[in-house]
Amino acid sequence: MHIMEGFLPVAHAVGWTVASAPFVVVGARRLKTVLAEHPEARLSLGAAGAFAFVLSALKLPSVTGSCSHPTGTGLGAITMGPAVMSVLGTIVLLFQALLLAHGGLTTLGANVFSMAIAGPWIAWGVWKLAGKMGAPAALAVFLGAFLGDLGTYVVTSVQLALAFPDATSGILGAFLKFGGIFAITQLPLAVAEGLLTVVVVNLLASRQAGTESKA
Amino acid sequence: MILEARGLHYAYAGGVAALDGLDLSVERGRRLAILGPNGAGKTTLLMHLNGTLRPAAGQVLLDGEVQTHGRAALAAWRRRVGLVLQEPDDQLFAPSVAEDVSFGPLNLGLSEDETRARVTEALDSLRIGDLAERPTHMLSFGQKKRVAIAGAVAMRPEVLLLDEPTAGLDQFGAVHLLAVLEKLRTGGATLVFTTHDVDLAWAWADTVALFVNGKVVRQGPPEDVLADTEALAQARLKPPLLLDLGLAARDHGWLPPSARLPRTRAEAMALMENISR
Amino acid sequence: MILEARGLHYAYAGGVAALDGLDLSVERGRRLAILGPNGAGKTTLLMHLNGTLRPAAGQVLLDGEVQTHGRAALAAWRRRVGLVLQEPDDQLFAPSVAEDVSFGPLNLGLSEDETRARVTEALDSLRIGDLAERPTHMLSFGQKKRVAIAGAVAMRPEVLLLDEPTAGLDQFGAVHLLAVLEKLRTGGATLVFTTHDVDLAWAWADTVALFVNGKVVRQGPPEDVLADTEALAQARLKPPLLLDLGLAARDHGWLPPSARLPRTRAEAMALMENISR
Amino acid sequence: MIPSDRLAHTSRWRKRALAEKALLSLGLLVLALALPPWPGAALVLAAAVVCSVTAGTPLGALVRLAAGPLAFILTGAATLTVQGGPEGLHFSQAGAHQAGLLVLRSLAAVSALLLLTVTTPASDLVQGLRRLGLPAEVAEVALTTYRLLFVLLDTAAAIHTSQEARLGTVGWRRRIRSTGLLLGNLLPRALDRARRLELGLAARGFDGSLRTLSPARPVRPANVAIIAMLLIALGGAGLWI
Repeated sequence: MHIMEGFLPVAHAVGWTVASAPFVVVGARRLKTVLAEHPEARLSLGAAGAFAFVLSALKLPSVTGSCSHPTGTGLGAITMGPAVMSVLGTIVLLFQALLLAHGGLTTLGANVFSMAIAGPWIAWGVWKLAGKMGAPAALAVFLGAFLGDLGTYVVTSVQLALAFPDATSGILGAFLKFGGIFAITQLPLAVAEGLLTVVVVNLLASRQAGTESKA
Repeated sequence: MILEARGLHYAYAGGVAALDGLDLSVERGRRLAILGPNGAGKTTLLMHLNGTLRPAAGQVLLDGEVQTHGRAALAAWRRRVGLVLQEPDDQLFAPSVAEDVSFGPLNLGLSEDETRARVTEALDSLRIGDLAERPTHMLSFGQKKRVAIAGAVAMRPEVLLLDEPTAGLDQFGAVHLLAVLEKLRTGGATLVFTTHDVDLAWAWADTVALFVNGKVVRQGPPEDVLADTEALAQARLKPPLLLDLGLAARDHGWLPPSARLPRTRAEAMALMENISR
Repeated sequence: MILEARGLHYAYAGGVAALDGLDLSVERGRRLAILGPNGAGKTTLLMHLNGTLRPAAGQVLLDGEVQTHGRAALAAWRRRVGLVLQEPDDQLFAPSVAEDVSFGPLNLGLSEDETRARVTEALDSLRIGDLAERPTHMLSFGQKKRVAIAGAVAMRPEVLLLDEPTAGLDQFGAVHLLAVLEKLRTGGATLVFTTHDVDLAWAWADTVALFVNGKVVRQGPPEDVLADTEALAQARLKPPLLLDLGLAARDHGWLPPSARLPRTRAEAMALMENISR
Repeated sequence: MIPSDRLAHTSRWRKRALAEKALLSLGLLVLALALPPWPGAALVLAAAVVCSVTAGTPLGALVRLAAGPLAFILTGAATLTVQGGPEGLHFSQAGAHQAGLLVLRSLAAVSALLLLTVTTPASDLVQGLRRLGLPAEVAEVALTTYRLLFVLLDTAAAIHTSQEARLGTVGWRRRIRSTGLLLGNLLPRALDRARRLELGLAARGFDGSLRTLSPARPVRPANVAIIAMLLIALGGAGLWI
């Protein structure tokens, strides 16, 4: 769930940029090391980034009929790992802002924090944890993607609540307001994204198996 | 007329007109070639004929009935008019051939048994029954192309729209594909295909529609449309080689004016034999 | 011989032999067509001829010298032998045309000024100077194809390898592309192209190499190789239509045995004129 | 096809120096955030729209581009018009006033961002960032992303069309499944494309870096001066009126 350009007060925009920066810088360092060893990986990473962009540009059927997009955080984190996702996610968010006016430049830091850092780490952590606790593979994938998506939405609601606390009920009240109003689209979307990710991961696994049995 | 387009208008996002008052009619049980150069918008036209794109103005009629773009109407429309795109990789998404071909029948709400029967029937009619269990991404280009067609055929459409069916195939692959399509047609299907290959249109179409600048500028029997050098030039095309040779032979009196012009290599060779007598 | 392959062996990951003791020789300044059906491994062969793939056995010689696959040797080799893939999207990576074409010259270590000159020269020789600032993703297929060739030409290779250069192009696009390639050849370049189109090989090659089962089974002048019905049948191909017609004309005595067989539509029409006299 | 990208490539300002366009748009963006929303943001909004139209963007296209962000802005702002209290939620006059100003400010900021996107291809901006010190590796991955996303969007559209043709998008469950199948096919194809691109670029001497030569578009001091004056005038007007 993107925060649009100009929606956050200056101090908050700066604050979230500062909060996200270390993750992205560390990710970029990782990227540099990876690319020093595998120069050709810049092409496959570019392809993965393009894929993530297309993924987030797809309209998902949602119950309310409004246009909603999968975040792709779960799928990205499960297939590529959360560290690389912080850089790729930032690139994708930048292009979404520039090409679709979805998100923004001053709100990039805040959006990176929710969608390229918090979401992927939650999704990855839940997926790993569920797997360790013996959950079936499909359930682990579903939980990872579902909670990763919910996580980005909760973080965004927190970001908005911090920026616009309720006059009487404060930050908590504002969080409940923002959370409540966006829940209408985000809850079904999170379920959809969870199911979708399961379909994708299953298909990728079966293709893998097909290739190996043939080779 | 099983399928008709009347006054279709459509513009791309950039404002360039793709269809500019296009009329087209398709007779039941025949092979219609939509002929035009690359980038003319032939694919866009096909996507109007099964309701994928919605024209800014104009109508598509199926069996004389104007089609609408409501959810239920579209489903009924697409059940009757199948579409096969040029690139088979865009159409095969299930892990195995049989699973992929089952996609359409299952979406029609058929039972598992019926679906299985449909899949077998479609694969057999494309002569690829032996590929059923193969993973789709390990097939050759020609095999993929046939599986993609089987995916459409399994829904038993009355009209099959094919975008550049022989593009990318070698001689052998093209000949086999055409043989299979011919079998579908004798089974009752109506075939509409786009192509930029005048020789293919000449060899294989019953009717040719010449597509230029968003309109069908001529539609008729191949010997009329493909001999119209001026109209072809608008589409940056030249007449088929065999048509040119046949007309020359007619001019020289080796073929009677009423005789059929050679459409295939065999017919051209037979004509040479005739001349020598 | 500017380029030679001797006894190349190569197998895909699955163990299927792609090249199985392949020999090939390319004469300087000529047009060699490597003819074979789809899936025969023609692309794999081209990738050996510029060192992209390394054979399990056998050698590639450039101007009589055996080439090696060390980093410096490869760079020198690829500077002299350019490769243009069939699918232009596999070679265009930069956001705009001029940027994309500058990639090769910059990799040669040329200065910015020299690079700019090379880019202009390459775009002009492909007759697409007006596209320089256009975004890659807004080009038509035919334009992309020419930009991909310009990207190779900007490195001024002595030999240009082209994978199915006319595949996917319409008549007009193909004719224009061949005209541009012809200009490059008269400028001194040697052209090697793969194709499954016997008519293209007949119309445009100086030499044809017939590629079957990982080997070149015949190499020679088109009128010999393309008239060898048996050898062609191994490659699931038939002789070019015009060759067949020309041979029939020769059989019937309309062409003297030593006369050149018609290779183009114009030559065929002229032959018809001759017969009528 | 992405509308704003097409507009940027066909913009009358396409060949203006990147620095000029960035100074103007980002300057307006800063003003939108820094000035008091009334009348500052309103002035910025007007300036950004006038500049976009001057650059050749049809007003209708601009409105369509703003529609998506606007939906979010309005929903977000709507929450400010209600206040929580001990007896539940109730409408708040003060909140509504705050929401109105927020909408105005966001809209001004979005229009400044749009001015940038309809005059400047995203790839130019990445090249600019690279000159400003963005690591080359990150820039190259970003530019590859830019190039390939158009290829993949076309592929995704074709897959979607073929799924529609076989009735794969009727009903919620089928749409989820079809979208999953689409993505599950797109990812391997994206990676496969990257592999083939690697082979294609190897033939052109790919040695690890993706250097290219961008067309030189020199900055005109006169334009910079005009832009600076415009920004100062807007800033002054926004503060004093």
